[in-house]
Amino acid sequence: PQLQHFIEIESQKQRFQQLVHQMTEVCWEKCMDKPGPKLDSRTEVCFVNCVERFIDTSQFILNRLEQTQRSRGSFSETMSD
Amino acid sequence: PQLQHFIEIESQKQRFQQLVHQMTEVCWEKCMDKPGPKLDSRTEVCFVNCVERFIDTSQFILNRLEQTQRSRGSFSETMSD
Amino acid sequence: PQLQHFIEIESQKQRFQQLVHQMTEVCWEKCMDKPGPKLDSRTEVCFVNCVERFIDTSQFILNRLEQTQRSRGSFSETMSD
Amino acid sequence: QVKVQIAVANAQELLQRMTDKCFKKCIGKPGSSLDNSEQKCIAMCMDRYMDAWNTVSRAYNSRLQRERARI
Amino acid sequence: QVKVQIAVANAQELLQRMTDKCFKKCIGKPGSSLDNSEQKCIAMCMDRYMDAWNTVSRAYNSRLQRERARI
Amino acid sequence: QVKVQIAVANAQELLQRMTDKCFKKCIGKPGSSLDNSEQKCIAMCMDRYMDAWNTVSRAYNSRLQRERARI
Repeated sequence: PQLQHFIEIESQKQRFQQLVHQMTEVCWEKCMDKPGPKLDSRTEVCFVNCVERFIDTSQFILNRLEQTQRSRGSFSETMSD
Repeated sequence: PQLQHFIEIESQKQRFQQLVHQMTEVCWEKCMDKPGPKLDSRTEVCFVNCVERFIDTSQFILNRLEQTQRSRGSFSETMSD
Repeated sequence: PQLQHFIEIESQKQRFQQLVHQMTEVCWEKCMDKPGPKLDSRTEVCFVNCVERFIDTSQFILNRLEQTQRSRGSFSETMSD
Repeated sequence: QVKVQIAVANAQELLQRMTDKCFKKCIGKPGSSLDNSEQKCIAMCMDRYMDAWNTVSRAYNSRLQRERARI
Repeated sequence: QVKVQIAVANAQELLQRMTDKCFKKCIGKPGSSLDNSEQKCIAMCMDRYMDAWNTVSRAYNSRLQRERARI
Repeated sequence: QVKVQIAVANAQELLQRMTDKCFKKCIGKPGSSLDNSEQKCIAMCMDRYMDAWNTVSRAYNSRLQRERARI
């Protein structure tokens, strides 16, 4: 069980890091015009907001998808056929 | 043999789904300007044509590549060295 | 040991090919405006320079990263936590 | 079991690509909250992305069927 | 056998990237067939992509050789 | 050992994405050498990309913590 716990923790970290890489890339395109000599505070705020909004978007989509599935149930059929 | 058959079918489905994801993304860029309240018929036709032309392009390239290989045989050398 | 040697050589080739695919795509965007009936010499020079500069950039970044790590050591902590 | 795993993997891939596309289309400069117009845009974008996915899936399927019939 | 598998995987990767690039470059709004000018464009695009692939492969190889010689 | 492997994989992924982004941002038409202004641009781009990575990592972490606290 200790090994299993270790593996679980490590793969959680791995998913965390993967999402950090992905969001860094998406937010880099949204927030960074021209890399300057310092990360100015406006750009930093943009990055923080970008992360928050990206997660909001992801949760919004997930919630709405679940609601739609419950009422229609059509998508899961499409996916498994 | 039944298990093998099952695996084969499932991995075929998997390739099918993977190409659906890829073509949805490519055709989304070609056909969807601004998502509206409905998928209008012009956009739907664009998606259908986009799938057909994407497969045409893929087959055209594959056929032409095979012809070139038969006459020259240079590419497979480059790839295996 | 022979098998091991074989596997090593093959996975080196694999990394080589993977980087060739990646650089072909990056340099295609930088150097190829409109595909013409021949690869003109200016475009060919652009591709060669593009490969050289891409590797320069990669080495420049790697060297600078190593120097920064040695003096600060902050990044590796961030990555392993 | 394998079927369920594949379906989950597909749903996750769809979710990820959809989030990426709709975030890029609907969020200009990210603000301090997801405002109403952004939420509406994301909802529409989702529905259209699902439509697109289904249309592509059907079109590809019918193409495969036509090619099988030709042989 | 392993060599063949790797060669096949590489050819598939090349084919996929080439299809993607040339479809994007040559097909504006997808019409009801692949017309003549689109086919010509794809054929040229393919040949140039192969040229590019070979040029990149050679340039990378010669760079590796120069670096090995330096050590 | 596993930890080290994961850290190496993450560093490689960061390095690859950073090289890609900074090459695209700093190199216009590739010339016969990496000139001084290009080197300066790459150095700044690297530092900003690292800042961005760290900022994103912290923001994501604090979001996770807030969500756990809510439950």
